[in-house]
Amino acid sequence: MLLDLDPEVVATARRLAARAAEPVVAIAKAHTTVSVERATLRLAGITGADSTHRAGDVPWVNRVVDTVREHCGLEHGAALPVFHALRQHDLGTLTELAEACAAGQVRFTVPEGRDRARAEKAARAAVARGLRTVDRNRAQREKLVARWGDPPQRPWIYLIVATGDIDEDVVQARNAARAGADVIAVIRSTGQSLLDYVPEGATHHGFAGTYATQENFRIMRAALDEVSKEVGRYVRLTNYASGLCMPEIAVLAGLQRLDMMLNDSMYGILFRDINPIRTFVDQRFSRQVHARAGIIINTGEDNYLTTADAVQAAHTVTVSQLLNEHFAHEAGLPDHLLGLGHAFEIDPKVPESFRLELAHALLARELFPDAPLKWMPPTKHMTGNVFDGYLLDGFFNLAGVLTGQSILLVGMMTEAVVTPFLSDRDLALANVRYVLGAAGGLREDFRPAPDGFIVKRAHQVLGEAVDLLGRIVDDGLLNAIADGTFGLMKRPADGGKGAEGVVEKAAGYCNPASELLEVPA
Amino acid sequence: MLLDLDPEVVATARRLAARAAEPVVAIAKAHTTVSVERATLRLAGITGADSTHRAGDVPWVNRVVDTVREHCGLEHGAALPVFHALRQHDLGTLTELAEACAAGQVRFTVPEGRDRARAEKAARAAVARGLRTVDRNRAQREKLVARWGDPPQRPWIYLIVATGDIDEDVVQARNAARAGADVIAVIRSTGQSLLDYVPEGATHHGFAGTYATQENFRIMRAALDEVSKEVGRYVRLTNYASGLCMPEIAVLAGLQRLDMMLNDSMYGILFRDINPIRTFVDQRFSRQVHARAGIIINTGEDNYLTTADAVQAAHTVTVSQLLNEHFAHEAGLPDHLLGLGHAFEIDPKVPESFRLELAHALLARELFPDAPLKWMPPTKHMTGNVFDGYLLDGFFNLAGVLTGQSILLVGMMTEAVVTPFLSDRDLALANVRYVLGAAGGLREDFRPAPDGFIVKRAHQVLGEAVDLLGRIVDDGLLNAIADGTFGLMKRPADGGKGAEGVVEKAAGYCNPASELLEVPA
Amino acid sequence: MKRHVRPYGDTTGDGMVQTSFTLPVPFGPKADGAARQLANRMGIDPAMVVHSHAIGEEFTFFVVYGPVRHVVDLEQVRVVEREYPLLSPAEVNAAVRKLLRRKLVVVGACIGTDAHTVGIDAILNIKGFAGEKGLEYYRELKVVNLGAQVPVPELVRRARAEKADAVLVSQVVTQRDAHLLNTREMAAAFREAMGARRPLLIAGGPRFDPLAAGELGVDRVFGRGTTPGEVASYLVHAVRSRKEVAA
Amino acid sequence: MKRHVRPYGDTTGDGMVQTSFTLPVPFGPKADGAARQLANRMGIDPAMVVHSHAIGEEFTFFVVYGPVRHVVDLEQVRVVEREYPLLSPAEVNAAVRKLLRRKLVVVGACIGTDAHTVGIDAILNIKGFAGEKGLEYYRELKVVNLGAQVPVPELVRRARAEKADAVLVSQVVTQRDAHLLNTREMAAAFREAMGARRPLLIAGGPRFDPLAAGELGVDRVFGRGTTPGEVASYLVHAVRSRKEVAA
Ligand code: B12
Ligand code: B12
Ligand SMILES: Cc1ncc(COP(=O)(O)O)c(C=O)c1O
Ligand SMILES: Cc1ncc(COP(=O)(O)O)c(C=O)c1O
Repeated sequence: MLLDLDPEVVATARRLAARAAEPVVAIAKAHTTVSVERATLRLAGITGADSTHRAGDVPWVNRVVDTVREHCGLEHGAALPVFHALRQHDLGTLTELAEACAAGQVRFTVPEGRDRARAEKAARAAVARGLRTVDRNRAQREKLVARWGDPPQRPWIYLIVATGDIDEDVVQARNAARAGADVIAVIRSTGQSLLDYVPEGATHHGFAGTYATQENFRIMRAALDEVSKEVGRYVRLTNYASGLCMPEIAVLAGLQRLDMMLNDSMYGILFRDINPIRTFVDQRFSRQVHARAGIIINTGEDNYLTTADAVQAAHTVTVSQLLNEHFAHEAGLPDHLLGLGHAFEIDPKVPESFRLELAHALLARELFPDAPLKWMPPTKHMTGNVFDGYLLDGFFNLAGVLTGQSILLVGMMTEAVVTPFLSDRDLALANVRYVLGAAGGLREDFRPAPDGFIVKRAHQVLGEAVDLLGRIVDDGLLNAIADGTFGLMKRPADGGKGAEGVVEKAAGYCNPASELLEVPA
Repeated sequence: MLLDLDPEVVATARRLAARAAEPVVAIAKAHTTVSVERATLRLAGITGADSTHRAGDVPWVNRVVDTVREHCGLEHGAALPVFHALRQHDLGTLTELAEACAAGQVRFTVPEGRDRARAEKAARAAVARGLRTVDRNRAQREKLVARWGDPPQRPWIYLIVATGDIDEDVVQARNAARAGADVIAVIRSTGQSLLDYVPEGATHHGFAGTYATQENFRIMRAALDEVSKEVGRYVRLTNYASGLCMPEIAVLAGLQRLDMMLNDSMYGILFRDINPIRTFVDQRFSRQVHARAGIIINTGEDNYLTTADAVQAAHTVTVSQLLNEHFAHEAGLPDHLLGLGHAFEIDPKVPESFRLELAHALLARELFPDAPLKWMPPTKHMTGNVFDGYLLDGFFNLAGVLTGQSILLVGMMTEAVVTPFLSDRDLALANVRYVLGAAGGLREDFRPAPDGFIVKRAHQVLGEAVDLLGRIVDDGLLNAIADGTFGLMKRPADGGKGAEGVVEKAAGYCNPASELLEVPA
Repeated sequence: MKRHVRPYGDTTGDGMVQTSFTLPVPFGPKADGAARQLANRMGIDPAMVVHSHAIGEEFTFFVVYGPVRHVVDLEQVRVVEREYPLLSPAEVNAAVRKLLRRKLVVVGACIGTDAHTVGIDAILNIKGFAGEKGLEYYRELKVVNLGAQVPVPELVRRARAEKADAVLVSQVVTQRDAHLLNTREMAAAFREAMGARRPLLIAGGPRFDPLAAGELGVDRVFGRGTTPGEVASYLVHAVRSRKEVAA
Repeated sequence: MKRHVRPYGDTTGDGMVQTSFTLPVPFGPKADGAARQLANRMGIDPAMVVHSHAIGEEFTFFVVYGPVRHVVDLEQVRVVEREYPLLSPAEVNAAVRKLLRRKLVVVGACIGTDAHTVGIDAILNIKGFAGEKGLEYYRELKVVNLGAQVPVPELVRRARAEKADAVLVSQVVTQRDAHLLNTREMAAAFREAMGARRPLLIAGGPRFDPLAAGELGVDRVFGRGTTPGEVASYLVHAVRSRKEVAA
């Protein structure tokens, strides 16, 4: 360990993070949300959309859950009323039920006694079937990785495609994989995170990103399977389990064998103004699904450094990583699925900025030695000067190599201009290849001077993180968020979008998915 | 010392270099050349050109020396016949003498007895006057450096201008200095090195460079004095004491207060196919002049790596540096004026190429701790992909910082395309500024692993250099050059251009410049 | 300065430019020829295709250098000149007090699905931008910052409720011209809802062309690198002009 | 493949290109406008001036992105197609033996003041280029490499003395069109000295346009990345064609 961190201080930091998270975990356990219920039904097999609806395609699952809520509330969960109705109406599939429900033929109630037991059993069986698909996908991934191989090097090379059109995305993703990408992330259209439903089908009209839909997931995973075979390594696919539909998208990812998902415990609150309680409930469920699916989550600490200053706010990244780690562990995710995020966002004009970056990156590395850290490129200080930007990205790549980062999100010289062009991605990969090839082993020669600039800076940031955690334990995490602690965004616990979708669980709440996913502590 | 070089091996290398150089120094002392004689007369005050000559402007000094040679040979030097004739014809200045000579009115002879003594005295007085100008310039430089200051950082930033037109060069040089350049080099027109005269006046029509003339030197030095004042640091000026007129250009540099000169003991032989003896004689004289003028020389080892492979031929750079060092010391240049050259020219596709560069650069640094090493950027592996090139230049800058180079010749992204545009230079300086600012102190954290890749490589190169020096001592340096040892160029001792300008000194050879410049061993 | 200028490589008038692009053509001599043709059509002649490489099997990337034949006529350059003086915060406050005898109400938002608030916050928040305090710092301005992803109808409603004198919207995402579509939609909605009594409409964001105000149906467009002081000074100027027209 | 194509940013047909240049205009909004005008004239519309910065007080550097309106017509692309088959060294040797019944004599040089020999050496020296051996390796070729900075009269003299079948000249320095001037001078000198009996004249170098052979007065021009095998194969083809014409 190059930084010589005090294990006592590190342990204190983790202890404080656990204490800060505790009340929030309790809240998360005590509530459900419309999206958690929809996710459960998706696991139980519901698919498709009501294309006759005046507001455009509305997924059947939304129709059903909304109707359940209307009829009997969601505090007992959707599974009981839904599977009870299925039996009552003697319907074969949930889709048939949805159609009946849309036609106004179904009246949902919470079953009692033997009805409840029967509904519960049927629901559990259906959900278990869904989970078996998830399990099969996980096994299939393992098989394919064994067959085609993992990337030969660390960091893994992670590339974004974002044309808005799934067909163009496929073109770009294939070319990126051939040029060396190990992970492809399909960025979502602006606005999707605030949709309280998951769009259906293949889509072609996103803005600055492509809609996350089950069909788009399938298309892209199939394309990547093809190209994986061709390039002789398993190319991973990433999307976003984030926003109002976080739990459902997590389920769809498990069903379509996605490999990584952006999934943060606070991003939606801070950057999408989503209600904090909604977010904490949703993230817990979605992480349970990810744990089951063997999906690596990517947390979003990098974002803080786009709204706050990367030097002044460095310790908030560390605090958030510790919180994300705790929430993830609590939801059953092991270290090797924790793609904690951090970023190279210091103003390049700051003296010794590169060494400051090294200090921050090493701190994360040494605090989370077993986590597949995700190292994000400069964005905020990228400008239209694409030459400068290309250079800065090169130094970002170098910092990644020097500090042993696990997943390298490849920076684009056009960051301040457009969502990436085909050529931007290709040049960016050439940049990565040069740095990894030419300086791949330089870590051997990188020995921060004991008590030198880098070591001191890392200790300072850790110290500030411990202090901040202490204050959060005292004030409560929700208050800290309300005060603008993270990314300078002030988000009160009772504000934000999607609050109306949060429901306090009743005593008899039943959710077979939660039960099957809950790992024994 | 990071490389832990064995002082015994280093001492052996120097001893072998001295032995290899010895016979060549003897040859250099035993000969003169037309250019050494012209340089002497230039010191003695001759200026101007015969603009009536059918072949275009011919400098008076060429007319005079050619005529002396015709009339009485040069083996006694030009000074005696010239100053004898001056007195005989009772002329006031050398220019008048030149005119008379052009008119066919002078018959040169080597004076004897009292005439010789008189001529010698007059010549010595005239040359001494020239040297006083050189001395004044040196003092003036020291004064201006004291007033305006040296660059605040190492490495010094060295930039090339090469428009072919001295007026455009001035525009570019000023802007470069304002943007951070510490040293401006005006590249010469192709072909000048093979001219056996120095053109006259301000020039505007060079190809890929601007002619080196006394007037161009003056114009640029004046422009840089102005801008030095403005930017508050003394901006140095560089040109080329190289090619067939090496000694004369060295004199002109001293007379116009240039601050650095490209001056290599073998470059002309290898890359301009100039006769080896001519070169060795000329370089000795020119280095004596540089020593007197306090001018830093820049040697040309970087060039070997454009024709030979930078990995395979790494040790030839080291050997050449040791030879250049010896020749320079012998000519009176102290370590602090030895800008030994080396370069970042390894194919970027070679695995660990950056670390190999670090090894080579550190080796030079530790072998020559007191020399202002000149670190040259990638050229050979630059392509039309200017983005890749800009990145590679960034890593070159980083290697310069990490290994403590003294003078950094700034690489241009358009290296493979055009002589630099104004914007190329500006972007290149931004690149340097970023690297120096962001990673300026990273040297503190750069500790090549003992017995690691870098250390091993440096030891290997030094070992190969010692072996090669041993072979050169055995075979003779002239034979080694003939065999293509340096830059794969094969140059036999009796071949090459300008051989006809070499003259063996007679017993009574007299050259007041050589005498005044010869430092007591 | 001369009226007619050409790009400058290393000599006055040499016209040198650099360009790069990708063509959907497989790598090879034919592709280089295609790149040369395109560059020629752009006015670069002779066009030096100094680099090309394959991107997959169907695309080729090019770097081209050469002299462009076009000449810039500086007299024909159209720019939005700042048509008003730059005022200090004190001057802005004094002017507002004099003009309106009440606070000037500014409503700001990122509209549509755009969630990039840093830009509008730089203009509105006290913290400001480039060393200048934001509009919240001005005593005589009342700033209502609605934040991100505000639907246009919601914006109109709030602007009306607040009796906004000026509405400031930010648009950073430009893919598929999102910024233009959203801005036009916003302008149309205000026109429809309030006609001539609509507040001043101001759009901003890094990729806007300041010349486009008319076409977008807004009063003013601010681009890359705008400072709060410019916006505040403009507000004074625009409110004054409106009053003068009304008078 | 389609006949008409446009540059590709991230969507078929979007036409996106990048360009950068310097204008001799002081930094500021007016300069940005000038850059926009130039980009418009190049066919980029809308032109996004995404970056500009001052270089000194008199110049501004720009980076511009945007869609270019021009379309590439692939059928109109003119390229020098290789009009001859690529032969192996053995095939070249066999063909020369059959055609000439003696060695084919090649004289090579960098002419004028150009001293960049690496390119011509890559073609001529045994060591070769890109894994292919150079012409010296071919048993039936006699190669006389005159090296760098060879004056044209000297080249003509040597070519005559060696009874050269082909003269290969390299030109790497292009500033002020040095390569074009020197090549034309060379061609004229051979024409003058030897008329129709002149050897094959071949020029090469990284910045030559292979289409320019006629205009330069030479038989063939080779550009960037030429391999020795291409040159050897061409020699066979050209010598054969000459014989056929003569016959
Ligand atoms: C920070 C940032 C974010 C943050 C935003 C945080 C926040 N609360 O604002 C986060 C991380 C959340 C984010 C998310 C996304 N982002 Co973003 N982001 C950026 C980034 C790095 C910097 C933008 C910024 O803050 N600039 C600094 C401010 C001060 O500058 P400015 O906005 O230009 O504002 C100035 C002027 O334009 C003007 N101005 C701006 N608005 C207004 C308004 C008025 C009235 C006035 C007078 C003036 C004015 O004044 C300001 C001061 O001078 C840019 C890349 C870059 N370097 O530019 C990408 C960028 C803007 N993002 C982009 C994208 C695509 C996204 C996502 C859609 C990606 C995804 N699918 O996940 C998401 C979703 C966002 C959404 N729904 O809108 C793209 C947009 C591409 C395009 N041209 O269409 C960019 C360009 C990156 C890229 N190349 O892909 N992003
Ligand atoms: C190596 C090099 C040198 C070496 C040359 C050593 C030598 N013996 O050749 C040294 C260091 C001596 C040198 C010196 C100078 N150089 Co130089 N040099 C280069 C460099 C780095 C590489 C050139 C090279 O070797 N390329 C590799 C070969 C294999 O490629 P190639 O030449 O393109 O050849 C291929 C094809 O073009 C073709 N080909 C070429 N010739 C021929 C001929 C025939 C008949 C055929 C069939 C094919 C063919 O086949 C080859 C194989 O594919 C370039 C920059 C760059 N990266 O390109 C600058 C460059 C060429 N040099 C340049 C300059 C200006 C100079 C100097 C004038 C600078 C100075 N004033 O000090 C001097 C003087 C040289 C002179 N008098 O000509 C400029 C030219 C600018 C321009 N476009 O006008 C360049 C582009 C650098 C720059 N951007 O300023 N240089
Ligand atoms: C955790 C997380 N979720 C989501 C997003 C993307 O935003 P959206 O949810 O609007 O697609 C990001 C942005 O990078 C992120 O870090
Ligand atoms: C020592 C030396 N002299 C001269 C030159 C330049 O060549 P020329 O002498 O032809 O101007 C170089 C090239 O970089 C060089 O290294």
